[in-house]
Amino acid sequence: MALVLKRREIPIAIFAVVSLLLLADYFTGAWPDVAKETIGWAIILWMFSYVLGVTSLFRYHLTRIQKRSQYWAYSVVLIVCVFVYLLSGLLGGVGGFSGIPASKAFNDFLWLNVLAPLQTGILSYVGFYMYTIFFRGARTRSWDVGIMMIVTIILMLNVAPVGMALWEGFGPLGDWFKDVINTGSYRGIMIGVGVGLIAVWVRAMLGYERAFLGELSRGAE
Amino acid sequence: MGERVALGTFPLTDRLVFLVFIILVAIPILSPIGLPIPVTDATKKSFKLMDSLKSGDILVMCFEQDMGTFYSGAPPDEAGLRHAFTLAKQRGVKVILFGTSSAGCKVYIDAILMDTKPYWEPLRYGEDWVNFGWLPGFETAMAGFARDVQGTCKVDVYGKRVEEIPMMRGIKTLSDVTGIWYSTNTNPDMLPRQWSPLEYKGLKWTICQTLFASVPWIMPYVDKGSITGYVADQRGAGEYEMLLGKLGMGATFMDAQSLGHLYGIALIVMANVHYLYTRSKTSKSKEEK
Amino acid sequence: MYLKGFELFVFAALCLLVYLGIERAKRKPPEVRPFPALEHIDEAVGRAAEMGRPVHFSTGLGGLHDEWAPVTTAGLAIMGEVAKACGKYRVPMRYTTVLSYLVPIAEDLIKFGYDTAGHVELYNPDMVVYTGEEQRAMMSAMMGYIMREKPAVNMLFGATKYETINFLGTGAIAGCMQFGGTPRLYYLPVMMVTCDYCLLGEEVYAAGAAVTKEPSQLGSIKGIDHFKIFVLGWMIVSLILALAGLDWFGKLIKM
Amino acid sequence: MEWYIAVIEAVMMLFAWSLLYRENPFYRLGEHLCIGLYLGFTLHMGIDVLLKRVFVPLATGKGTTGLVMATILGLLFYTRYVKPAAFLGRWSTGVLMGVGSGVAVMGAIKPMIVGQLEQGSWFAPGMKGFNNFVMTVATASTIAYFLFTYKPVGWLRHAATVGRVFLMACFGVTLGTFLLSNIGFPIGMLMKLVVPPGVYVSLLAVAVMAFDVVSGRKRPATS
Repeated sequence: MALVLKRREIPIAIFAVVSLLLLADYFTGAWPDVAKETIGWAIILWMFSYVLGVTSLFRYHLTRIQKRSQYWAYSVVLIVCVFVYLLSGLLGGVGGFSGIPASKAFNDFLWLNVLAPLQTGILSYVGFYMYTIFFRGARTRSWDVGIMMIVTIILMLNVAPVGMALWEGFGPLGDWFKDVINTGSYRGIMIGVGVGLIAVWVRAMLGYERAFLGELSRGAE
Repeated sequence: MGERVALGTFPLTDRLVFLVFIILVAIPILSPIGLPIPVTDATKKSFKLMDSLKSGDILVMCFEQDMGTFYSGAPPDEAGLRHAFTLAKQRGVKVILFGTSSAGCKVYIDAILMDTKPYWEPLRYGEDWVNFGWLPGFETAMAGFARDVQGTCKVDVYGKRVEEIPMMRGIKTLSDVTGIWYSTNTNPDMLPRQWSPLEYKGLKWTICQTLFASVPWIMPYVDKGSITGYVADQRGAGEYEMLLGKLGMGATFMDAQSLGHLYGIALIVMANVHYLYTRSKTSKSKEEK
Repeated sequence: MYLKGFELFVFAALCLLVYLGIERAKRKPPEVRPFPALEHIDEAVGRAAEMGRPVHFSTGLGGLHDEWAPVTTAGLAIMGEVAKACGKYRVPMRYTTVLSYLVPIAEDLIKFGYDTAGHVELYNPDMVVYTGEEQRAMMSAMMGYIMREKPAVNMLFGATKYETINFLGTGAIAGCMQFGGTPRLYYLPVMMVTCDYCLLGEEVYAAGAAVTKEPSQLGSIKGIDHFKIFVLGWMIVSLILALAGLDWFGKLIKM
Repeated sequence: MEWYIAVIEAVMMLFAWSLLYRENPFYRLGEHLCIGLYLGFTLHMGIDVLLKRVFVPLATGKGTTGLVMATILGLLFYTRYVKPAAFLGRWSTGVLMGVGSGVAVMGAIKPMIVGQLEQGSWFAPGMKGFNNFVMTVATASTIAYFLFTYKPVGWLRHAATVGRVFLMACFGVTLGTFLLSNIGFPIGMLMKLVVPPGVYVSLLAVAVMAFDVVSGRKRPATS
């Protein structure tokens, strides 16, 4: 019995049943409630799975502390932060229960004045690295990259207000690239992406694509 | 290019690129240059839509942002909010504020309200405007709001029940709302899906405030009319402020943006000139050999 | 109740073509154009072995519970292959994720990969690093890691969002050899200019199959191509009909 | 705002930005603070949602069959820690993947495939007809570029080349429009860092950096 249950066909069958159910509802509108409930499951399951990740993270950092690996002190900071934030949050109120206002205020302080600037700072690298990309990557190694760079410059002048002030034509020219070339090419990419996505689904249904079960795909073992 | 010159573990040229950028951007922040901001038709249209609100009209402003996206969202949102509150004072337009995407929405709304304090201070809370903070559920909450306003907005940020808020009386569904200002980062497709003026009779228009990069994405919806107008990012904010006649955060951003873009172009050109120069040099030395 | 007739027809046709492609390939394997990004994985890992530095892999922010499930699966399939190569050259690898349910999957997959290559003793559960469920946390962890450890190879296959720029930008500065692939249009140009080899758009999905080199998997790619030919034919015929003033297809689509 | 809060915010921002200069203890501290606090936040939210959606309804007898099943499936994840039953966790993964790919396929058929099949007329008045023509060519040639199993010979090679040109132009458009939203973040942060009290923290950071540059000259370049 246990051997039968261990077979990989079972999770694949579960996957197939769930996705077919959603699709059947999509095409016919037969069971909207069931479909909605199932989508809600994914969120609940995801939240339950947090424990897996947190265990892995704690094991990683606790081993570092235990072994006194390089930079182990930062692992201590990390673990302390988790507990400080979590405890102040829980004491401040959770799940519709109200808690201690002071704890809530401290929690808000951590969120708003410590974490918010920190995470915006991390996110702002998307701006800085755009220049790294222009500077390091934007070399016309071939004619097609050349086309890309010319269009990029036109669009940058279209987007920045100063471009329109330099030459009014950048407005309509950039808009034409955006509305016509981009839309047309994007359509082609979209169709391809949609088709490819469904093909992965079919392969997974047939049991070829098994990476989501933690196994190498069929043919790669 | 950056490989040869190194300081510590970090190539020097990269640091130089960042440093020049920081200096370039800091200049207009310290003393605004006042580079020209041409107003596009899209922003003009959105401004006119907002300006068409009359006494007793309901404006819903939904902010799907958090503090992480403050700097791209806040300039246009604050411009819109200023306009809305001005209209509320002058003509008696009623404004409803909330967000649905994450708990960060509430904090974000508090932050932009802080910046627009002079505009809402003379207004009566609960009669001219109301803030519901975060209505959890994202798209579900949006769908819920469209069909059952009272059931979705149960309590406001101060814990007041919706039945006790005078201005909320008589607002049952989305058809009772005149206009929508929907501010989002990368999920503009929720708006036409849930709150389309084509579907709800009373809803006259929707304005989508979104990232500049998301504009191509919403264009098909704008063409079909399921989104009426849009305001894009900080650039839209600068233009909107021009129309409002009072420059603010958006205009400063625009100076910095203009310089930033010119700098980007200069870098592309420089990188290519350097690349072509070194390539011709290496091919020449090969020929000599 | 309603029936989305035309959509169902298109969907069924596509599934059927992919299925037939797979069945036919069992008899006659199709020729698939090589994907440089996949061909060079082995070489890149070999280079990492020479340099004595690790390989870093990530599938980005997309997971299995949302609409990015297929591309994450394809990314994980590629990771299996990378793990195999790492086992072959005895190179340590590291996988960073923000989704907790991917942790056991990745652990199994990497272990499986090392095992297939015959070096399961090199596998270590610390190879999978979970950074909490938030994008910014993942960004900071990956940037710090790349700058500190300087992995020789940096790979990002999956549904990636803003972290693409942070991840590949840091990699470019640290001098890593970079591989990337995503179906998300926003980040394709970024990958195009920062990666040594990249998979554009739908190539990621096809790569999930092509990486195995198994005929039936390749057959599915043939099926996709047949469908795309069908789409091209559709476009041409509908244009001809439109010239003749007939709008049959326009009506059909709305069915 | 209180001045010390502004200072803390500026310090946090500069922690994050210090990687622009190089890998350093400040960034490491910021990195681990960020991961730790975010994890605390995630766990708080997770507990909050699970309490509201699962445990409170179950405890008060309002749980539906679906909720009980979801709870059981969620708990199955934890069989990973019990070797003999570890395989049960895959069943939950199967459900997750089922929902995810179901949603993905649902979202792909209409907007990605069927919706894109509609073509504008080539003979529309004015520029519109020409634009529609260009769009059709762009779409068709892009599809031709992505044909994997056909040898690129003859007309297909030309079509694929045209497709690549359009693809590159499309990438250029995306890259060009991308900069505006992206550099908005650093610009916004600089607005806080170049005015008091943030500017004092920035000056301090510059001083630390200058000291490092001066003392760094004597160090080997690999530190």
